[in-house]
Amino acid sequence: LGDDDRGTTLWNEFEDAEEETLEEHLEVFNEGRDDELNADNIADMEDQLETAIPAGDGPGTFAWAHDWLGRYHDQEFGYDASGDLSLDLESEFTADAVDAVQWEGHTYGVPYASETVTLMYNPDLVDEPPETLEEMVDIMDDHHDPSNGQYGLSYPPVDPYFVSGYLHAFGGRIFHEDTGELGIEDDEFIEGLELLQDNLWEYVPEDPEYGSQMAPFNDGNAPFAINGPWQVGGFRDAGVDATLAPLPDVDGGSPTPYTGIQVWYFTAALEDADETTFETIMDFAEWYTTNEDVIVDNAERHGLIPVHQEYAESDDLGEDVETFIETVEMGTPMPADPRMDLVFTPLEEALERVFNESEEPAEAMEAAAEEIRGRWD
Amino acid sequence: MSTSFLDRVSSEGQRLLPFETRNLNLFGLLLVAPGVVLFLSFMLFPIAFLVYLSMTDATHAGTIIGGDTNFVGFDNYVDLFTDSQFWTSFGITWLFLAVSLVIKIIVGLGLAMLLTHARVVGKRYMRAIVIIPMGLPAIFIITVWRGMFSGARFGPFNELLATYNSAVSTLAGMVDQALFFVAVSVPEFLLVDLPVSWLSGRWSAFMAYVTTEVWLAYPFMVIIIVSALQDVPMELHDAAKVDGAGYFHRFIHVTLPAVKRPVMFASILTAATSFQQFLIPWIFNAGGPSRQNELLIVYGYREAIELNQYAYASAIMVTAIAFIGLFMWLAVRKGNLAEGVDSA
Amino acid sequence: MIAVVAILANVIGVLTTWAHEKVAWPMRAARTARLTFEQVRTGKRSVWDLAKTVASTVGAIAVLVVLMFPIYWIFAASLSEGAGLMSTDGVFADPSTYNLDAYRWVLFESAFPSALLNSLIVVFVTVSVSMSVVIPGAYALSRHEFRGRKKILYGYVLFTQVGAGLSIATLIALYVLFVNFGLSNNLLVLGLFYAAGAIPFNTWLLKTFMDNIPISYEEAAVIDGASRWQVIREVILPLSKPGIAVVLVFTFLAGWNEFIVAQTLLRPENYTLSVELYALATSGQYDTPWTQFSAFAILFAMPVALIYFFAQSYVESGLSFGGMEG
Amino acid sequence: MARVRVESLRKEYDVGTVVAVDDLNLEIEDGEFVTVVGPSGCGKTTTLRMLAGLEEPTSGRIEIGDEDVTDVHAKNRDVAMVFQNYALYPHKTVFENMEFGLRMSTDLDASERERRVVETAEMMDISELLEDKPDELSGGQKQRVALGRAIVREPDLFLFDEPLSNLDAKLRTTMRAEIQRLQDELGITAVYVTHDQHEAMTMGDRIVILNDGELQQQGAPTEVYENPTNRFVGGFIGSPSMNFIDVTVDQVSDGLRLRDTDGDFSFTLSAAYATANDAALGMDRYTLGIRPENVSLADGQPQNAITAGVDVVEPVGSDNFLHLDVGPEFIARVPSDVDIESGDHISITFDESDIHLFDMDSGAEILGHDQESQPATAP
Amino acid sequence: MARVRVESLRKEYDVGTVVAVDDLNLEIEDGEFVTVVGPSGCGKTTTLRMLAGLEEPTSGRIEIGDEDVTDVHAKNRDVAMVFQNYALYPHKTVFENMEFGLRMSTDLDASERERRVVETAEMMDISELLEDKPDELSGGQKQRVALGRAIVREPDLFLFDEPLSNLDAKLRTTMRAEIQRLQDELGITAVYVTHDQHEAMTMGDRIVILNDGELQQQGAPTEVYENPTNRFVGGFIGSPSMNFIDVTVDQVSDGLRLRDTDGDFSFTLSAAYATANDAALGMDRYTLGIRPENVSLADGQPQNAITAGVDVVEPVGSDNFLHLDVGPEFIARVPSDVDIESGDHISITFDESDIHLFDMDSGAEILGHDQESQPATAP
Ligand SMILES: Nc1ncnc2c1ncn2[C@@H]1O[C@H](COP(=O)(O)OP(=O)(O)OP(=O)(O)O)[C@@H](O)[C@H]1O
Ligand SMILES: Nc1ncnc2c1ncn2[C@@H]1O[C@H](COP(=O)(O)OP(=O)(O)OP(=O)(O)O)[C@@H](O)[C@H]1O
Ligand SMILES: [Mg+2]
Ligand SMILES: [Mg+2]
Repeated sequence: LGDDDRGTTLWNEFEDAEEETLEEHLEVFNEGRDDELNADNIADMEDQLETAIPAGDGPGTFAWAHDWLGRYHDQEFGYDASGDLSLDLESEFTADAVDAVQWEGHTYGVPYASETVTLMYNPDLVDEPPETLEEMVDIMDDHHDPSNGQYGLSYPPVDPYFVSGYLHAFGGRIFHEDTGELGIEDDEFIEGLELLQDNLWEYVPEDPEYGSQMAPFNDGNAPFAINGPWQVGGFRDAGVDATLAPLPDVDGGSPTPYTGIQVWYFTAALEDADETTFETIMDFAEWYTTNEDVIVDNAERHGLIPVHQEYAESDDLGEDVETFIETVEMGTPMPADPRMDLVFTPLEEALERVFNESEEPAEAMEAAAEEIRGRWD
Repeated sequence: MSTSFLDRVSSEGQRLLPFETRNLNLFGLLLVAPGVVLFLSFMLFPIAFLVYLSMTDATHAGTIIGGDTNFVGFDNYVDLFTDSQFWTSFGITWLFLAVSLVIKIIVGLGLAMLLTHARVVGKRYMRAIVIIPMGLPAIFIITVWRGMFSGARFGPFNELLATYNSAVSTLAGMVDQALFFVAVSVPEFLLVDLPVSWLSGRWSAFMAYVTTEVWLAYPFMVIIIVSALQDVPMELHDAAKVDGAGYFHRFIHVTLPAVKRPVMFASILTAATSFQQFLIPWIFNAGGPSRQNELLIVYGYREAIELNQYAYASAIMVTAIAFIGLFMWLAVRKGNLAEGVDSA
Repeated sequence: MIAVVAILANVIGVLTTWAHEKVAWPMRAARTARLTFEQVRTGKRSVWDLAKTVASTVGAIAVLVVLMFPIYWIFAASLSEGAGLMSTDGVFADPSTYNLDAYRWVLFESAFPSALLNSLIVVFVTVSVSMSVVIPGAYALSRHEFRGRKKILYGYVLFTQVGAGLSIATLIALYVLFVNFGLSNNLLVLGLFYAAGAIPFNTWLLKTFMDNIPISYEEAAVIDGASRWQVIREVILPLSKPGIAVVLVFTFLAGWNEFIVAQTLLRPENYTLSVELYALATSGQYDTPWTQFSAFAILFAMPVALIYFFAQSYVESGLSFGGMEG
Repeated sequence: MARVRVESLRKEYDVGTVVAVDDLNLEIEDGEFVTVVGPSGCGKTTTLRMLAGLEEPTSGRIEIGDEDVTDVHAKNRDVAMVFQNYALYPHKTVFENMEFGLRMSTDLDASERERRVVETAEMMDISELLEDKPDELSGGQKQRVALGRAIVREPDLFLFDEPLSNLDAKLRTTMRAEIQRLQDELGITAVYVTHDQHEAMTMGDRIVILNDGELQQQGAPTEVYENPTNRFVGGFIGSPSMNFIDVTVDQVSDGLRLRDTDGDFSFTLSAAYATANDAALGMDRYTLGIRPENVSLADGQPQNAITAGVDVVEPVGSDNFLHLDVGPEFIARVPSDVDIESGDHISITFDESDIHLFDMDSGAEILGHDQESQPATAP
Repeated sequence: MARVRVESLRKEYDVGTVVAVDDLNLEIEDGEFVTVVGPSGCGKTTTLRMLAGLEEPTSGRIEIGDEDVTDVHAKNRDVAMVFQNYALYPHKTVFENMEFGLRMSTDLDASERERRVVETAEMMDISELLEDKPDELSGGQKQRVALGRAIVREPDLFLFDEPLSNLDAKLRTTMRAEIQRLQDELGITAVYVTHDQHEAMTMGDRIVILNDGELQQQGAPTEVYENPTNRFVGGFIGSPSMNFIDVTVDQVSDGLRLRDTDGDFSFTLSAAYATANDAALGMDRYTLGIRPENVSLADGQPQNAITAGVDVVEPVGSDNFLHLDVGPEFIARVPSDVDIESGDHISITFDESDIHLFDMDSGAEILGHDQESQPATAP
């Protein structure tokens, strides 16, 4: 029943397909090892880690995007593995990826992939992917007819991660990582928001919730979606041949989406861990991030973009990954500053107010900025 | 023999066993003790810990466990009571409680009366069906209701309104056809502007919470009121009929007084649950829009989990628990709920 | 062992009678319909009178249909193809595509069976522990005088409804305590925790019920020579059946439905159905596989619905809060 | 105040499988006090409820005050009913209980209503209780309030459904007198249901006896007592019950001899008597009925003396009841000063004019003699 | 089968503010059937419960079969009790109900228990009911089962608490006889509580009358009926009640004249009588008591004739009760063939040997004459 003794575990919150792949890889990894590593799929992992790690009950490692790094550093949830890794990160991974796992000189994990959102279109409705936003708007306009269930676009409209590409299009940034300042009141940022408002929000379902947004494209009733690799399988299972394309260009700017580097985090649990556990975790992290089969499987099956230098530029990982790579190159890594934690919720709420037309962009951003600064203090 | 047989039986029932007086304390105590101990050990301990936390400066979970906290006295409470968000939360929580309670009572009473009505055939089976919401997991139900209230044009409620709109238009069209010499167009105010963004307006979101809360809680109301209604002596209705009372007056003068206490009892219980409602606002729109509908527990949860202010969150939770306690205490007092306590 | 078999046999016996009773209704309905028709034909019952009955019944059914819409919606969703509850193609999926794949998936491919086992363990602990403290407690509070009795009753009443919100409020505190005592990720302890939370309300409920059992039954038994325990076993327990049924339903629900604490305390190998259901809803960071989720939820709710259905008459009479009228 | 006519009233329950009242015909005069009596389940309550409009008759007609009310709803009939368990509204004070009917069925204004309630309360001697709730009252007080509630409305018709059966013997006697006095005073037509034949006899101007939903007999109490039309009525009315013995009839020289099967019992009817009742006496088997108070000790007189063993002597103070071994439950009532003990053997007799003879199959009385007063009506 | 002795038994409730039973002394012989009667709240149930062991006496002693059981727990006393509402275990069949006591208080094996239950069931004529649950039974059947449950245990002592008060009149009569027959047959000591004096009188070998927790009188039923020791007993025993008139005493030439205040009533005691009771007749004010059946029509005889108006004539079949205006509720019982109607004026009288005189203050009977049989014991 309640035995804690499941050997060494890692945590993840993967979707089913990803989890299956992970299990396959683990089987390979565990072959011949005395101390087997097991994967736990945790619902609501963020909250669970929040309690488990300080209680000394957490896993040695878990998979998540790099944006928690700063917070983990501050809260002493992370384990600095700089002295323990046999890998030379700089020589193995892309520069962005190496940056992503380090915070103030500490290394809190090993990167294994990067991901972002990009354009997807339904070839039954669209012949050629649009190059520019204007072209895209024209096509969306043709199809958009909510009272008959037809929409132009499936796109979670107020989730900062999804919409960051266009918010950043004119050079604005949610957060200036270099200066540590909030950018949502900048004119460039407001301009990006207005672009979003005028061109894209017109064509998405009126409900910003993720499930509602997916419906039109999923049902074959929308020509476009903007989404990440995790959703591609779902669309295709539903019978829509979702085809990828880079984010369309913007007149007078360029879309710059946030990209996430997927990281195997090292947690504070490693500090007290016994030697075998420690070794297993380290071995796994290094193995997983450098093993060719893993990298290729992840790329081919799940559209995860390699961050290992050898594969990052590779051409034979399939079209999907190539498109994602193209978009990632347009993008910018999410800031891992702990203060980001306090940014997203107010920002999302402000965006929602604008989406609902209950507030003007500038006012909404001003209010959000005020709230965020209030919390920072 | 001055009382009726039934009265005698029930008053006898209220009596304590007299022949136990010789070795009184021990046996009774022995029987209740395990329950009390179990309850206290699992419930009182955490509450005490929470109260302690609320007087420290704990931020995230690590600080609590690591013991890096300092005792700060009532600072958190002072902050809390000067925080406007707290008062918004507090107000909306009571409003939520009151509005949903009133609707719950009306719905529960209506349903219970319908499902005990002499002319309804198969009411036992209907009663078995009507309580289904009680057995479904709350997260699931709430997620489904979130879907129903989708602001999208294709959300169920919006579809329903669309059907209504087209029915109105069709009707107007028919009138138009019939009276070809007058051009009838549908009056604006009869049509609903679609789609309605249920969850993005403060009050429409609030009503969505209320609807869902009512749906979750009405089964409890219904079974309690059904039980009560079945205990109303038929003769009282007969007496009222003979006295010349119609359906409405019988409802006011016979049915209502008879179910008053059970309804009050059920109300107190569900009101206390409403006060602690967390999942509905959290799943619907996290207490939005713009934290305007953040019920107390949501407020506390957000402060703790999202904003890593555990001490502050603890102060919120302690306040919430204190209010539930106060509420229950008052209800028990005023509602004579403790009759079971006082008279026994 | 023999006792267990006897109890099982008893339960099965009762269940079959119930089932029989519940299932016999089509025959009864047919007979009533025939006789009613006969009466109307022979003029013993006016058509108008019959029409009023039909109208009321149809009205009640209509209300029921409206109320049960969400249930119907998810039921349709669980049968449909694809992943969405929401669809731009209409509120209900195309009936021609209905299939049982989601149920097959839940039963044979998902974690449902193992989670079911976990849930059953938890619920078993919750129900058996709370029953074994609630019944004696309620009996003592109803029938015996002892020091602190009123205080305990008062405390119980105050705490009847604090449980639900309290567990969210004290989640962290709870977790820390559990971990410190090495009790996290333990199904038995979780069951115990639920049992503890269920004590005040259910004790009080059962006590009110027992207050209405005439004391003369006990006196009769005492005069018949029964000892204290014999009185309880032979008289009080059988007579409290409806009240106990209510308590059973409520404690079962307490153990079955809760998920916030369960999720915090348990690790995946010990996930109960409710946590597994939540995990399904949030599997991946964005998407909910609605068909599977709905099928899962419907199967999850099935035991509760069944238990209630069979215990209905008991529950309805057990909840009558005697002494509360007037 | 009204006449009541009931015509071929019938009530079925459970879609026709239970016939609670079967082809009942009644006529009640204005101001009359009619008691309805019969064993449990005979349809008394059902009849009353149909009169009140609480139950719809399956067929038949009801007229109250020359108006056909068969299809009139209870609330529109001007009747008042006193229920067995009082059915006082538990949440209303005595005043409110009494006022409720006035408020619902009349358009009197508040002060007028109050006046009437207070007046009635005085009449019923419950003035000090007006502010109390029903459960603060004793049984007798509740009973009075229930009566008051009915009286205050001054209805066309009073209906009482076993109003005294929850009271103890002493209180019952008092209330009985009170109800009679009130009805007398107010002169309102009343139908009073009871299962206590003593109550029915002492209270009613007329007594109606039901059994199995069917009318058995109606008439003035003494009438019914003296001339029961069938064995059921004979046995039901009177306490202790009429004694019954199954007898065969032999023609003997000086009249007809009645004998029971084992020959313990033998009684000879005089020739004169036999001739007088010649038309009726056609069969050779009867059930003989004789009331306990008509059985007397045969003080030495040998004519028609029956020897009997005394099983039990039941003293009731004023008299003694002797349980005799003549037949099953054969009782003789003798004055309490007669000195007989159980185990004694005594000799009893009775007057031939006191006997009743019933058809053994149908139970019908076949003599119908000594009907000096108005004839009792059979259904 | 046992003697029962109760010595200065006292029971207080609510820390002494309510005295339910006050200094009660009783002795019950082996096999005796004692009925306890009294108005509601007089302490009958309390007494019975103390005998059963359900209530602890505040002071006093209880002996059953020469054993002091005052401190013995109910389950260890070998008594059986029949409760007013039967208290049949609703979840057990009739068989199980009857067997339960045997199972708990004896170590008979299952087959032996079954034999005894079946035997008793046959005796009680409930054999076909053995598999039924209590709520499938009618009132009379329940009553039989409750009796059977008590009988099957063959206890030392039977206690009955108003066992018949929920039955209707006919059934009550039948059950009464049945209980008596059984007790007679089994010879088990029995204490039978009732508030119905008629029941108490017909059933008991001895009757015990309580009021306000105090013993008023005990003795054979006829004894108590004929020689009530105080006004309470006189009024309580007998139906209709004894008539009471407050009188003043004047010495007149030929004896003592009793007159009521307004002078309507006047009765002269003969000199012989006055002399015989000289010792007792010391005061000048008394309450005179005379039973309805002792009041007779003064057929022309002028001596001690009292003229009275007839308010109501209540026919009860065998007799008529005349409500006379001589005093409040003054009733005369006359044969039903006497032709008197309400409104008539008649002349009544009674025998001086039938009157009772009570002290107006204490209520005590002061004559105590015609006590041929054993003297009634006052407390
Ligand atoms: N609502 C009902 N449904 C079915 N049968 C009924 C109903 N009401 C009465 N009956 C049946 O009708 C018959 C007459 O019942 P009713 O209540 O009139 O008897 P009653 O003479 O008043 O008896 P009691 O003296 O016990 O009150 C009984 O056989 C009873 O079972
Ligand atoms: N448990 C108790 N607590 C307080 N007072 C009591 C209790 N039981 C009885 N009494 C009081 O004691 C007195 C005698 O009660 P008891 O029940 O013996 O009367 P009773 O003669 O049986 O009356 P009834 O004919 O109504 O049954 C009453 O005044 C009653 O109020
Ligand atoms: Mg009736
Ligand atoms: Mg009593």
